[in-house]
Amino acid sequence: MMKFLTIEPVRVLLYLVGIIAFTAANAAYLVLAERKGAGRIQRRPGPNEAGWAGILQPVADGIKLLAKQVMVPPGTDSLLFRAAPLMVMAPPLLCLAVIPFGDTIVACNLNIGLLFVFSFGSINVMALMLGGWASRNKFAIISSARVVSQNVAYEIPMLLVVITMLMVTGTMNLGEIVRQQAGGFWHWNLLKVWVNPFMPVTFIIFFICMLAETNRAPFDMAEAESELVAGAFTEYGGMGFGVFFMAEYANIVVGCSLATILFLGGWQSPIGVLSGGWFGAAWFLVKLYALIFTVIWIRWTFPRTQFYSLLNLSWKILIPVSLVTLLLTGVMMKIL
Amino acid sequence: MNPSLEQLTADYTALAGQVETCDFALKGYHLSVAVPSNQVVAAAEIADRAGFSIDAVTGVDWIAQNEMEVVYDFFHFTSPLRVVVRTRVPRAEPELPTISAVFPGANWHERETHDFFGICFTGHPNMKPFLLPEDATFHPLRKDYQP
Amino acid sequence: MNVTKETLHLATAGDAPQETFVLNLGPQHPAAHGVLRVLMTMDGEWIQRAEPIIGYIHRMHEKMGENRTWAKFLPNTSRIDYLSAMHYTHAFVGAVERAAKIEVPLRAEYARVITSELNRISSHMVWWGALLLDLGGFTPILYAFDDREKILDLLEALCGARLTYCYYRFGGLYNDVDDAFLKGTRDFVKHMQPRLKMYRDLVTDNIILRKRLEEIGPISAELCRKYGATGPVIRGSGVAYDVRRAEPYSVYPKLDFKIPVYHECDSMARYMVRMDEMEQSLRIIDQALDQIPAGPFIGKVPRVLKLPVGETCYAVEAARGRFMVRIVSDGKEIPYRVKLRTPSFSNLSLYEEASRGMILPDALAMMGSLDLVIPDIDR
Amino acid sequence: MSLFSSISEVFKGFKSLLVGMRITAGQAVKPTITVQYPHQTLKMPDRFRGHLELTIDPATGQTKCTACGLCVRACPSDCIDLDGLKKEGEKRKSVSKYEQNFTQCSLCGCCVDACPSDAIQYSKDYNVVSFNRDDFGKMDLFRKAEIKKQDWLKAHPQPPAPVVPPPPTTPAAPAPAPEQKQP
Repeated sequence: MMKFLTIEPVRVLLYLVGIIAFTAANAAYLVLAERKGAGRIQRRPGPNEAGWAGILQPVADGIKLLAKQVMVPPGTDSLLFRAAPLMVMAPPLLCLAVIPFGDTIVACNLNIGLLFVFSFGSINVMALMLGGWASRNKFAIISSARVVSQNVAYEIPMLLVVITMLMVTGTMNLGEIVRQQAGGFWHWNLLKVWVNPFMPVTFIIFFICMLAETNRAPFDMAEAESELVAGAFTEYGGMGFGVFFMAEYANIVVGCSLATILFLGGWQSPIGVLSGGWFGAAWFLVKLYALIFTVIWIRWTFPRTQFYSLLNLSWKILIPVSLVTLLLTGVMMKIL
Repeated sequence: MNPSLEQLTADYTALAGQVETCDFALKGYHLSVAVPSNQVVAAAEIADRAGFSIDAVTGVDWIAQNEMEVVYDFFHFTSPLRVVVRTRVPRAEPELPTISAVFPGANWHERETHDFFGICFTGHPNMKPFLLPEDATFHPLRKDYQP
Repeated sequence: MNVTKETLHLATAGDAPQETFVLNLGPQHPAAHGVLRVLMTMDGEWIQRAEPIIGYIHRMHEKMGENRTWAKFLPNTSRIDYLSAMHYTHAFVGAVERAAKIEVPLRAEYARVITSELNRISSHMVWWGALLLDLGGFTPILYAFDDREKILDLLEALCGARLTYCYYRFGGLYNDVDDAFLKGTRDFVKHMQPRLKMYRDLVTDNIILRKRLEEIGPISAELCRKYGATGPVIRGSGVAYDVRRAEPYSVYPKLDFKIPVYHECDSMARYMVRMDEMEQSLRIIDQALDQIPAGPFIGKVPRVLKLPVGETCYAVEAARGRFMVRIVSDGKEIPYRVKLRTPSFSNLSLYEEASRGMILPDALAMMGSLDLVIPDIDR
Repeated sequence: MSLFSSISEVFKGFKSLLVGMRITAGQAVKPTITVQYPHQTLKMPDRFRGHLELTIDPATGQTKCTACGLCVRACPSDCIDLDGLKKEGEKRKSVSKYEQNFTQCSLCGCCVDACPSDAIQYSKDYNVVSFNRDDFGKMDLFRKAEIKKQDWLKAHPQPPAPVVPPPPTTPAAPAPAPEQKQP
């Protein structure tokens, strides 16, 4: 039986189904987790009527969204309008294919995994832009313009940070990066201060950029509901909106996975014991969800940044600092 | 630059206005000035020079006298002084100049007064319907208005 | 960071044709707090002209005043600005008392001050939460409502209503303040001090909020004067104008409180004024609770109230600024004219001039800092 | 702005963010403060203003209303409609119809203030819903009072025989009746 499962086409198919299921379940239940988390922070219970403690809320929401008609407003570019939700969901699915959940649990062990993730991760901004542009709504157009400039601005410090990590690790294979961090949390890249004393700063920059790239609060310029109603999604209803919504969470999963792999030692156990195999996957998920929880926590604490201070933050603080860390890492590596 | 009551009284008397000093505890204002309707801009300019701020512009429909009264309230930020300038226009042809050039804040108040009383403020930059529906042809605060 | 076209060195001049579009913000927009519509002529994200269009919930309170007796108009006054209903009722009963020369017992005056200031705090809390909501912070409004709920519970136990109190009557109050209320208010004052510190730590000191509000939406004192803006707007522009001091009413002269003034003229100054006002209101309540005497809660009022011929004005400091009632009586049982001068009306009227050249998120932050209540504008 | 001050500003800003996150985390571990409405309900305070109801004199079980109409005149929104008739053997009129248009009522309390015989009071009923508009448009308070009368009669099982003697005790109006009087 196990042998049958390891045949390449079957394996690929299994992983495909697994990743789609993982993404869908995450997207659905992270919405619930977000609402529950918001409830906790705001001292209310959150959704708690559908099922035990609201456990069926995502199902109810999904049925509601699916049952709604997808309206294409007159005057829109109907092809692009329909295509945008499809395009927004594809990149996170593709990215998850190269993310190693455990030592051997990876759909496709690519040598250029890091590059793959970043090249596909950048597509999702295009989908938002097209969706906003095609809906022929003034709020949506403002929003899509914002999304593009925001993503361009934050791609740069993020990639600079990733280049720093690339210099430290010397490989683009995500599995290899994790393997280098084996053995206790002091081996994690986050705490490798002897390689680069700015490593925690690098992590913070990466995290901020990830928030901005995934359009999460306090950088949620794409939606900015108190300014732009619903931003790029203003004209979307039913599952069209639902897919955008799910893609946001899928992107968070990808971003947090990447942060886990690059900085927090991926599937490695922080204390050295209980490692390997399915334990590894469990550690990975624990770290992943801790990061996701932080993302949720941040959203429900801060107000939204103003669009221009957002760009200022990127160009005036993040890019110089990440350049400095890049330089320092280079110097340190040459000396050591 | 706190204005004095005497100076204001002198200024308004020079404007062919009837000036009446009131007890604040009984009336809620210190100075009541009645001016002819063509003098309201000059009256507003006096208030402006003395540092007053516009409080409200409103009307009262005195149907028995067949007149409409337009009341301008001014209050002062730093001195506890309130001035009321009032003028009367005939009901048949309620028209008087706007003071929105002196106090831009009067713009909205005058639009509102136009809506409610049908008083026309000549020279007003934007005399569009304001609070009432765009197709309203009535002036609800006129005493002869029947809904 | 006040971003204008000039600071960004964008090409404003030049021969290139500039394309503008009209953004119809509202009447149903999340930042419009009700049914305010702002017609914005935009050049990209820059506002060339923002024209507020109002009247969507106009109810003609002034006409309603002309066809019912003085007492019957009383419930209407709490519905003009539902967030500071006490102040509005105060102004109307004050005007009638001033015209009819009705004596108000001291206990009633103190109770009015206590309830008014409680109402001011609750109103500022709604503003605080709503402003943060405008800026994309979702949690503060729930913390604020948690505390506001305590005020509403107190006032509900006192007069039976949570929002449209109609608690003041000509010559006094609807019913007496009981010991449970006085004790509950004392507890609330104690409870509120650490909460205000929490507000400060969570929001006021937050760097994102400061970046959103500091140097955004400058409104000079001269602009305020030309438009008649009052309340926290004018106090945030460096003018210590407060009706409680300028035209003292009720027992405010006997109480010791400061008028918070900030000279920065920006949205942050208006924000800070309101935050400080909450503290000052707590101080006022504390003193009033110490000083409230025993005695009757309503004075002698004629059964059929007929006001002498003439006109009377009465102004109070509502949560949003100066609220004035002008009543004209022709000696009958019903008013001849009731004019309601509302603060939000004047505060919004300067928006068109003040928002010129701002970008959309800043303009909305500034609109939030003006603390608009749309029924108060439309009446 | 010098480089040093901008760096310190960045650090101060970052610290303020951490302080904010600490506060929300602190709030998150506190118990919830909401009331889950259909499952839990709040007790209304004594002075709560619900819709009107006619009071029953606990001594006689009769409504105290004399149909004088002062409440109708006091009402700002003209939402009270009442009628009274004089029964045989009684000195005063007693109410025979009392309808409140609750859709127009502004709950100002003028009617309760105006009532000379404390015959009306607020109910503590806040959960007023119906499928029928007339349940509020013509809220029949008299019928509700009749039901209460029946309850009173059940609670006080007196023989209904002495119909002739009671008239001196039945005049239900001017007695002070301190039952629900609010201070």
